[in-house]
Amino acid sequence: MGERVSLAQFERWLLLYAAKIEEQEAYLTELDAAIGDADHGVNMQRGMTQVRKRLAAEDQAPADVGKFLRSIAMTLISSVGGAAGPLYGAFFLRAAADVNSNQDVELAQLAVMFRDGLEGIKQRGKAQLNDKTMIDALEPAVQALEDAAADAVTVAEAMRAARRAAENGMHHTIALEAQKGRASYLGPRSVGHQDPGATSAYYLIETAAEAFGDNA
Amino acid sequence: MGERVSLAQFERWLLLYAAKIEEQEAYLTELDAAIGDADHGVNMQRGMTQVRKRLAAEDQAPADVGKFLRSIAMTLISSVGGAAGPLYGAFFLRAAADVNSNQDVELAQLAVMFRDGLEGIKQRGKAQLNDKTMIDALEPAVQALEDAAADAVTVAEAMRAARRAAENGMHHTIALEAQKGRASYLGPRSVGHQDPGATSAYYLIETAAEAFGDNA
Amino acid sequence: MHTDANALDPVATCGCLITHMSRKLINEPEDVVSESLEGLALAFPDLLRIHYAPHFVCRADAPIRNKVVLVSGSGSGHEPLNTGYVGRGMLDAACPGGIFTSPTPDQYLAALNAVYGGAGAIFFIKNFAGGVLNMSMALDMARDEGYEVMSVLINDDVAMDDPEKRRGLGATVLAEKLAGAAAEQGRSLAEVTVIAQQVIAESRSMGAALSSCTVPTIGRPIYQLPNGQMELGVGMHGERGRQRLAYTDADQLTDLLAAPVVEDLDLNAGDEVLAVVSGLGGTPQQELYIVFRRLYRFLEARGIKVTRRLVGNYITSLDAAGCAITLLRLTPELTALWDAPVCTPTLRW
Amino acid sequence: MHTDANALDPVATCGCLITHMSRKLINEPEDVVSESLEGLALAFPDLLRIHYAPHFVCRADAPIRNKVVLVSGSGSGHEPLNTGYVGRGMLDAACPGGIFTSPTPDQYLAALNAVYGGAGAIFFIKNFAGGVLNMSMALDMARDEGYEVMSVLINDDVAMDDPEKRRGLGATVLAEKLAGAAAEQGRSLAEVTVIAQQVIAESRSMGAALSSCTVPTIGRPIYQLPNGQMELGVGMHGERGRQRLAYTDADQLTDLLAAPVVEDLDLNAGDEVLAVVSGLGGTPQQELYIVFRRLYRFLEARGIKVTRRLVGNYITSLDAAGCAITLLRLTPELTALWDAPVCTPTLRW
Ligand SMILES: Nc1ncnc2c1ncn2[C@@H]1O[C@H](COP(=O)(O)OP(=O)(O)O)[C@@H](O)[C@H]1O
Ligand SMILES: Nc1ncnc2c1ncn2[C@@H]1O[C@H](COP(=O)(O)OP(=O)(O)O)[C@@H](O)[C@H]1O
Ligand SMILES: [Mg+2]
Ligand SMILES: [Mg+2]
Ligand SMILES: [Mg+2]
Ligand SMILES: [Mg+2]
Repeated sequence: MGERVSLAQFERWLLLYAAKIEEQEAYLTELDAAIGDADHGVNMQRGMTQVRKRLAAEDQAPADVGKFLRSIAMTLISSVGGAAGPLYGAFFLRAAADVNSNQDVELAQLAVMFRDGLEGIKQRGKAQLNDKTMIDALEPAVQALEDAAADAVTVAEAMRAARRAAENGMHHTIALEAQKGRASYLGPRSVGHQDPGATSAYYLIETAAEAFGDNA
Repeated sequence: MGERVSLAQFERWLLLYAAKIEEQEAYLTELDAAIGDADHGVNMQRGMTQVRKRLAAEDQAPADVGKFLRSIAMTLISSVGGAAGPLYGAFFLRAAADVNSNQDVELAQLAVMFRDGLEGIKQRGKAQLNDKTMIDALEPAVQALEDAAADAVTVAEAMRAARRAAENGMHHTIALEAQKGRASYLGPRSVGHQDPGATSAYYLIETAAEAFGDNA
Repeated sequence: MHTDANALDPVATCGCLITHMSRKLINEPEDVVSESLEGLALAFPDLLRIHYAPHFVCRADAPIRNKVVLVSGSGSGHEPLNTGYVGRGMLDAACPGGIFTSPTPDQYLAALNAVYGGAGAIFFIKNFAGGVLNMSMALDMARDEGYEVMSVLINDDVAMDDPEKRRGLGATVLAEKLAGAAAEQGRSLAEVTVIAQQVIAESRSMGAALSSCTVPTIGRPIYQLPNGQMELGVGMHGERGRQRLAYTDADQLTDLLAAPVVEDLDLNAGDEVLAVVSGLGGTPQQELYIVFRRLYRFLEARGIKVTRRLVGNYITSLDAAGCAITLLRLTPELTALWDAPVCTPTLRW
Repeated sequence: MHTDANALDPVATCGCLITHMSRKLINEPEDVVSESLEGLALAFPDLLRIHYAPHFVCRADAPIRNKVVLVSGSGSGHEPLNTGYVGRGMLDAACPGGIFTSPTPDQYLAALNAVYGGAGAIFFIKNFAGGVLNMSMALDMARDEGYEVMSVLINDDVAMDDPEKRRGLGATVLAEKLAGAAAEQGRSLAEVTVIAQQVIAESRSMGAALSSCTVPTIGRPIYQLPNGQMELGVGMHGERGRQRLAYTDADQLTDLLAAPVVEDLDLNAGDEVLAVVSGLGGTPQQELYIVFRRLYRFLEARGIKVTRRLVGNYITSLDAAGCAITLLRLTPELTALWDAPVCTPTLRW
C-alpha cells in the first residue's frame, strides 16, 4: 500500500497524548489511589509537560523519527519517575531503535516498532499478560496491529483495531489480581479496579489512532 | 439556734460531690473544650476518685473536721493538677484552718470557713469576681451564707440560698469575658460559654446544700 | 444569644468523629501517660531513671553533687517536652502531668529530692494558669523543706498583648538547653538563673494551628475547624487561638507568625538569631522545612541572620497540625552555650 | 460486580474532605519538594549541599577521596528518609523523587558524579517496582560511564509472603547507618556491601496504618478508613495494606506486628536486637513509646534482649497515623557500627 506515517504525525501523536494526559490526570490518579499510591496521573502529567516543552522548543525540531522517539524516551525517563517512567521510556527507546533516521514509517514497520517497544517494557518490568499492568492494554493492541499489517489494511483501519484491542485489554484488568507493581501488594484486594497504567497505555494507543489514522 | 453540721455530714458532702463529678465529668470537660483545653472534668474526676479512695480506707477515718478537710485539700492538690487542683486545695486548706479539732460546726462558723476558703482561692489565683472563674459561683454563695447566718435561719435554708446564688453566678459567667485562667487567652471569644470551674464550684455548693440541709 | 462573628462554634459534631479514637495507638486512655513513660524508661536505660506515683523522670546519674539542678514540668501530650530533654547538659528532672494538665506540687518535690545536689535548683515554669499555681505551691513547699530553689517564668508568646498573660512556648526548650549547659559547666545558682532569664528576655514565639488534636480522654478533637480556616496565636494544648482566620499558604502564614515576633523582640539588621520551627505533632517534617525556608528568607530580607536553628517536633500538642516559631537573639555567650555538648533523648551533640 | 468482603471501598467521600488541604503548611503543591529541600539546605549549610533539577542532597564535604560512597533514593514524603540521613558516617547523597514517586535515573547519575571518590559506590534501593526500575536504569548508565557501583536491595517487609515482593522499610535506615559507618572507617566496596547485605538479611519489618495520608497533589487522603478499622501490612506510601482489620489497642497491634517479624527472622532466646519503632508521621511520640514498651515486653518474654533502639519518626508517610516496627539481630560488629559516630540532620552522636 505504501501508505506512511510521517514524522509530523508522530509529533502530533505525542501532543495529543499530552493533551489527553492533562485531561485525564485526575482520573488516572484516582485509579491509582484505589490500588496504588495516588500518583500515576501526577507522574504522567509531569512527564508529558516536559515532552510538550521539548516539542515547543523551536531549536529542538527533531531530525528524524528515531531521534524524535529517543528524545521522548529520555524526557520521560528523567521526569516521570515511579514505575511508569522507565517503562514508557523503554517503550520509546526500543521503538526508536527500529527506525533510526527515517522521516516516515509504513504500517508493517509500525507494528514492529510497537512490538519491540512492548518487549522493552516486558524486559525491564518482567511482567506478563494478565499481571494487571499496562501490558494488558499494549499487548492486545500490538497483536491487532500485527494482524492488520499482515492483512495489509489501511493505517487508519489498523489503528482502529489496535485501539479497540487496547480498550478491551484495559477493561479486562478490572477482573485481574495484580501480580506486578504496587497494586500487587494488595493481593486479592486489587481485584475489581481498573489498572491505572493500563489506562494511560490505552490513551497512548487511542491518540496514536487519532494521529496516524487521518492520513490523506 | 445551736444547729450544727457534723463531721459525718462533711464526709457525706465530699461523697456526694465525688458522685456528682463522676456524673458530670463529660459535661465539665465539654465546657472546658469550648474555651479551654478539655480536661476540667478529667482533672476533677481524677482528684475525686482519690478522695473517694481515701474516704473508703477504714484506717484513715478522720479525727475531726479540720483534719478531714486538710486531708481532702492535700489529696486534691496532689491529684487534680491544672488550675483547679491548687485552687480547690487552697479552699479546703483555709477552711480547715478555721475549725481545727471540731467534731461539728455551726452555721456562723460555716460561713466563716467558706469565706476564708474563698479568700484562699483568691490569694492563690489572684482572680476577682467577674473574671469568669470558679469565684463567680463561690463568692455569691459565700455572701448568701453570711447573710443567712446574720439572719439566723436554719442551715438548710442558708444552704438553699447559697445554692441559688451559686447557680446564678455560674450562669452569669456565660456573659463574661474571661480575665484569668486558660479561657482568658481567647479574649472576647470566651464570651457566650459557661465557665467549667464555676460549674464544678456550683456542684460543690449544691452537694453541700444536700449534705448539710437534711439536718434533724 | 451571642452572635459575634469571631465567637466560638458550638461543640463540634463532625462526620468523622468516630474515627478519631481509632487513629490512636493507645490502650486505656488513663494509662497513656504511665505506659508512655515506661517505654521511655526502657528505651533509655543508661540515660534516664523514671519514678511513678508521683511521676518524674530524672538523669540516671542524679544527684550530681554541687551542680545546680534544673527541674521542669508540664502536662503530657507535648512530647518530647519535657521528658525528652532530661540528660547531661540540660534538665536534671522533668515532671509530666496528665494530658495537658500541669503536674502537681508533690511531683516537683519528689523530683527535687531525687536530683538535688546541694548547689541549688531552678524550677522552669511556663506561664499558664495551672502551671504557675502548682509550681508556686511546690516552691513554697520546697523552701519550707530547706531547698534553695529559684523559679524562672517562661512567657515568650507574643499572641497575647498583656505581658502577664503571655504563655510559655518554644523558649522553654532554649532556656532549658542554655541554662543546662551553664549548670553543667559548674556555674552558680545565681549565674544559671541569670542565663535562663536572659534567654527568656531575648526570645519570642507565636504559633498557629491548622487542626485541633484528639485528646485520648475525650476521644475527639477539642474543636473542629471549619473548612479552610486556621487558628492564629495558639498555645500548646490543641486549644483555640487568639483569632480565627481564613487559611493561607505556608509563606503567608509564616509571615503572620514572624512579623509580631520580630517586632516584639525589636530585631534589627545585623542581629543573629537562633530560629526554631516546631511542629505541633501532626504536621510532616517536609512542611516544617517549607516554613523554615520562608522564615529564613523573611529574616534575611531584614538583615537578620539565622546562625543556629532547630526544625522538627520539639513542643507538640499531640497530633495537632500546625507549627510555632521561636526566635532567640544570640550573643556569642549564648551561642557557645547552645553549642555545648548535650545528651538527652531528643537533643544530642 | 465484585463483592469480596475484603475488597476496597470505592474512592472515599468523607464529610471532612475539604478540610484536608487546609491542614497542610504548603504553598503550591508542585513546589512542595523543592521548597522543602531549600529549607533543609538553609538549616544545614555546614552539613549539606543541595542541587536542584535534577534534585539531590549531598554531604558538604563531598567528594571524599578513596571512600566508598553511599547513595540512596526514594520518593519525597517519607522524611527524614533519605535526605535527613546524609552526612558523616551515613549517606554521601540522597535523591528525593516527587511525592511518593521514585527518583529518576538522572538524579542518581548527577548525585554519583558529585560524590564519587574513586573507591566505588553503593546504591541503596528499596524493593518497590518503580524504585527498582529507575535504579536499575541508573545502574546501567553509571556503569556505562565507568563508575564502579554495587546495588543493595532492601526487602525487609514481612507483610508479603512472596520474597520477591517484600518491600523495603525500616531496614533502610539501619543498612545505611551501618554501611555508612563501615565506609567512613575506610573499608572496601566489597566489605561495605557485605555489611549492608548482612543488615538486610538480619532485619525484618511490619507496619500498620490507622489512617491514610493527605497527598498535596490530590488534596485528600488516598483512602478513607471506615470507623474502627485499620490497615495491617502497609508500605510507606499511605496506601492500603495487606489486610483490613478491626481496630485493636496498642498492645494487641504491637503483638500483631511483632509476631511475624520475630518468626520470620527466627529470633530465639538469647538473641540481641536493635528495635525500631517508627511513626508514620501523624502519630504523636507519646504513642510510639507505648508501642515500644509493648514490643520490649513481647521480646523480653521470649528471652530476646533489646540492646539498641530508635523510637520516633524515621520513615514516614506524610501525616499518616500508625507505625512500623523493625528488628535487626545484632552481632558485636553490627553493634559497634551502630554506635560509631554519625552526623546527619536526623541521627547525630
Ligand atoms: N513491572 C511492571 N511491568 C509493567 N507495568 C508495570 C510494572 N509495574 C508497574 N507497572 C505499571 O505502572 C503503573 C503505575 O505507575 P505509577 O503509579 O506511575 O508508578 P508507581 O507504581 O511507582 O507509583 C501500574 O498501574 C502498572 O500498569
Ligand atoms: N486564677 C484563677 N482563679 C480562680 N479560678 C481559676 C483561675 N484560673 C483558672 N481558674 C478556674 O479553673 C478552671 C479550669 O480548671 P482546669 O481545666 O482543671 O485547669 P487548666 O485550666 O489548667 O486546664 C477555669 O474554668 C476557672 O474556673
Ligand atoms: Mg503510583
Ligand atoms: Mg482545662
Ligand atoms: Mg489543663
Ligand atoms: Mg509512586
